[in-house]
Amino acid sequence: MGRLSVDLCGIELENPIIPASGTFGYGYEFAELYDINILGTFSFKGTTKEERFGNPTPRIAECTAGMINAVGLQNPGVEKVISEELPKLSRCFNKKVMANVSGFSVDDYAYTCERLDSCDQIGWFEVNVSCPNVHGGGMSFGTDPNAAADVTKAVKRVTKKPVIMKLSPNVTDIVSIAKACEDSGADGISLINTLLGMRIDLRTKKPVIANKMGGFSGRAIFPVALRMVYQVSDAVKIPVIGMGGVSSAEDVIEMMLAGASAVEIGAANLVEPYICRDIIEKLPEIMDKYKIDTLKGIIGGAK
Amino acid sequence: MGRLSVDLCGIELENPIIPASGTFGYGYEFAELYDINILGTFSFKGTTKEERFGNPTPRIAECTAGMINAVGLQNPGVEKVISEELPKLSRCFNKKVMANVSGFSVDDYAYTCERLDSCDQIGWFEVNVSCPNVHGGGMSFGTDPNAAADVTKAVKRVTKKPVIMKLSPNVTDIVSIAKACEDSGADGISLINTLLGMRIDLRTKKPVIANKMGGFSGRAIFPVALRMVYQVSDAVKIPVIGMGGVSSAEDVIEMMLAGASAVEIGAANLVEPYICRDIIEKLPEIMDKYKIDTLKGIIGGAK
Amino acid sequence: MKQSLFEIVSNIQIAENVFKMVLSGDTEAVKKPGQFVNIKIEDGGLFLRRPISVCDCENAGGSGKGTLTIIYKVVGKGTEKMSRMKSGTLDILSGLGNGYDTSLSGEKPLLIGGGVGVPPLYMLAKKLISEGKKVSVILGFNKKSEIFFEDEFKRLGASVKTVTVDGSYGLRGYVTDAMPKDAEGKDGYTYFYTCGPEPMLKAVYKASKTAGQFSFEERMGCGFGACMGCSCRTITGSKRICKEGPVMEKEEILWED
Amino acid sequence: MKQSLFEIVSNIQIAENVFKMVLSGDTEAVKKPGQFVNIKIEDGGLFLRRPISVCDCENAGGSGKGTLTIIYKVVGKGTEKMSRMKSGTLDILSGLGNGYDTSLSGEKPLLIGGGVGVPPLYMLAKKLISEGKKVSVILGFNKKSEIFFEDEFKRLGASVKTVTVDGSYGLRGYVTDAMPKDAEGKDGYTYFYTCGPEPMLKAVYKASKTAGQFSFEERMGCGFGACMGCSCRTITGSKRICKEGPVMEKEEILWED
Repeated sequence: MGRLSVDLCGIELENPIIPASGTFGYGYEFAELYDINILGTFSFKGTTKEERFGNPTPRIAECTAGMINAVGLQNPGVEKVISEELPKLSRCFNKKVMANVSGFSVDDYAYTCERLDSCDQIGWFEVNVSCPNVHGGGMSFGTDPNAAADVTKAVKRVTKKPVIMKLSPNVTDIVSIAKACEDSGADGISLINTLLGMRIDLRTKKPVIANKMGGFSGRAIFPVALRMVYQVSDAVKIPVIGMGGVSSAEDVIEMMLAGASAVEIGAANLVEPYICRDIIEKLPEIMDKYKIDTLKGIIGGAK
Repeated sequence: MGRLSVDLCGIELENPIIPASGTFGYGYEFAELYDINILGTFSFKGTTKEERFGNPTPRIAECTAGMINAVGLQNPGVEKVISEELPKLSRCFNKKVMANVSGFSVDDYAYTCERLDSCDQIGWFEVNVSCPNVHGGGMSFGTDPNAAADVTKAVKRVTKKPVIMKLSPNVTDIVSIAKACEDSGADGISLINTLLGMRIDLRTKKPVIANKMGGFSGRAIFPVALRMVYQVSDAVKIPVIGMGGVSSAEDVIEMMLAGASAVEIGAANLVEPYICRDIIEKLPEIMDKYKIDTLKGIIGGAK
Repeated sequence: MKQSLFEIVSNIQIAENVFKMVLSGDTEAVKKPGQFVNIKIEDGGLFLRRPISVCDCENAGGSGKGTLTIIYKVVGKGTEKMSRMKSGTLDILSGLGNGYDTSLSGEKPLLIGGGVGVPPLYMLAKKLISEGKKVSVILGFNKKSEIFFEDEFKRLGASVKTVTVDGSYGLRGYVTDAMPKDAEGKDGYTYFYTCGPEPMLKAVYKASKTAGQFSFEERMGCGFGACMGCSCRTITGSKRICKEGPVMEKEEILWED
Repeated sequence: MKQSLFEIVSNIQIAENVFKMVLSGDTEAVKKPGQFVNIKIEDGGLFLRRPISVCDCENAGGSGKGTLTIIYKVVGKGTEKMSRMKSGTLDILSGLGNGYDTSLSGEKPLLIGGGVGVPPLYMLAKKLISEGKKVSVILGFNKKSEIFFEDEFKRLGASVKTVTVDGSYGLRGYVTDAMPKDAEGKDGYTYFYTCGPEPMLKAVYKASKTAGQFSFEERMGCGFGACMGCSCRTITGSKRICKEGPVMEKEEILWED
């Protein structure tokens, strides 16, 4: 229990640093770069019931201090994750991993989580409700408190592991969504997922991304993420994982002061492959600079 | 009618460049820097029924590629605007100006617009519905299609001048708000107002801004603004003014390709006081580079 | 106000986290001591300019080239990046703010500065002395390692008292401990000018026995009156620190708290 | 993959909007021709690294220092800023992508490059020639002002045919117009390697009479397989251009359109 340790839904993390889903694959690629056991944990690639190729390319666009992606949940499907990805991961990661799950119907979510529930490697579920609800006219589950609640209940029914609901920031009232998840039994909330953004190529005069719009992430979105983490952690009793543009030890501390119990790092991994390691190494020095004894002690300190 | 000219609700603009409300005062300060008659027009400081000092300081925070402000609609009130500000403006600006109006009740909006309606200097009203509705539990008018519609109707009742509704981006479904305004008689839509954001000072461990949260603007928010301009201009028939992080001639063109008939420039004025002049001078060269004949011709070209 | 490029002549550390930068460029817009400049740090990630008070200026208000001296403390990314600049140019808005009015000083003005509030008083002392006034200066710092410009003030011919909070140099205590108890008498003063952190300004406000001028700090958006980001209430109504300020007269100040 | 700082040795314009940069640093991760590097442009406003193919590399795969040559076209803010760098260091991820496999080339490989697709073929030609193979190269450009590296290929001992779309230099037309109609015979080829814009790759795919390898371009997030931003479908399933690519064999390609 060092200065950096935090508790996440009853599981102790050596530090609050968690590479975010979709920026860290299933871990083993980054294990070639550094020992990923130094991480608090990581959230693996968004996994769905069936295998998905995802969206057509281009899927990526550059923005000021950020990027847009429209990968479209490319993943091998839950069965291959269980039979291939997790065994590969077990060779380089001996901590509990966070299973990020997506679906297009309430049943999808329940099915995928139920299949993964038996994997001892998995410590938490992170349920991404930003996907379109095919039975709900394509509106994302995360934009409707009732739909978010339905997904929460369905997943809670199939697992005893902590269930963390990952919320979309593209809503009028993030607090109402978070409360609906808490009231439906969620053990934690993680936010923010990407902001919906777009770029247009002046040469072609068309959207840069084949899908036209995509998820905007990177340093640029940090102030929006921090605000929502502050609002939500103020309104719910369950732990909140803060993410959105975090790219330095200072950002991690700012997120925790806003109310985050742990912090996910996303887009920054893609341009700085060693950034999570570097932040973990830098944290004690920055904590000293700002006279912070333990990270546990500053969670929500700005309230 | 040059290459840069556009039409905004029946009034011809020499060019689409419009300094945004709150970043250009009532114009005459910038007139000391350059001849503001080169502008398409500008939107003056958000004006309310009564004089307002605004929020306590600090009101400003730095962000990556942007800033947060919580000025709180400081303004001298509509009577002083009519008796002092507009006469001062008339000495340095001979074009129609855009009157930006805010209120805290439907009656506030109607009263302020009615008082300003008789001023010949005013060509358009830009109605900011991002303010809290004191009779609606403090929720912003701009987050509820019905409240936005009520404001639109009330303002349309008191003026024959074009009414442009300025929308908040902090909503789940920007299109539904825009359509509600259009259906209620709005002559145009301008967006986006600032994103709600926050920063925390690691030294004090408290929010940087006295008001805790504030409006996030600057280059960082451009992809979100572009996306919403694209969605809204696709859904309504009335002209759309695009704004949000625009800070170069290229950004202006990108906004117009997304569907903007004119473009407002906000935060950039605060760090580059000559930027609107510079963009107007640079536009023809950039248009040549991308083989664009007239700006009128590219509006919505990315569709 | 003027926007122009200044050449970095020198940029050296003069105290703990404190740097002195000398710039060469168009100083025509710089009219008075107590004004400030707003500096753009060339980095796509940094947004706002950094407002820094003018410490000294050769050929202020004159046409053609002049030099500008600024003293700044490294507090964040922007000033940290500035401190590493050894050459090149900076995009600067100059001639911002109202500045100090020396016409009210009387014969024996007292200047009271704390920390990075000290720099603007240097150009002020220079002007007052050039006007034949007898200038006394009180400089306050937290500790010895943070002291700067004591000798520079002495070389101007001002009588200088330096105090440190921890007593590691000069008188132990606050600037107010070094202020004459009385405005009358041979150690007295006819008027005062002060700049420093707000708690110090409040203390000086209470301890002072004459009229005087205070220079205030506030987070600014633009620095030239456009954004209303730095407004404050005064006896005579709302003022913008960047435009009607940063200098205010004692009698118009309304302390908020 | 390796992340390390490279020193800029030189950075000169060699054609219209095209620059050649020579870098000195740790080249141990660079194993094959056809691989690329991902370059960080130090500016808080720019986010993604810029992926650029390796044109040449001394001491590739060796320990200690080596030199890296890249050729890039100025297309946006990032490359524009790069083109103005005359010295200093760059943060580079090196050794990215699978690269070309020279073991399949046979005796008479044909190399076909278009525009900024030409650079990786230089290191490839060097390797093939060092392996004793008889290398023919076809270089395609839009116009004379955009031509580069023709002489460099000749100096390696390759036989070079240059074509321009507007005919302002060499044969008028497309690279496919310069390809032998037949793989057999003295002007024939045993295998081919190509890199260039997708329309050219498609044309080469149709015109080619042997097996061969194609190098593809795609907008990338990370460049090392983490983000799935550059996935494409192939006969053998989904591949990441940055990791299982950018080089693919003719028989596995699935053209999407």
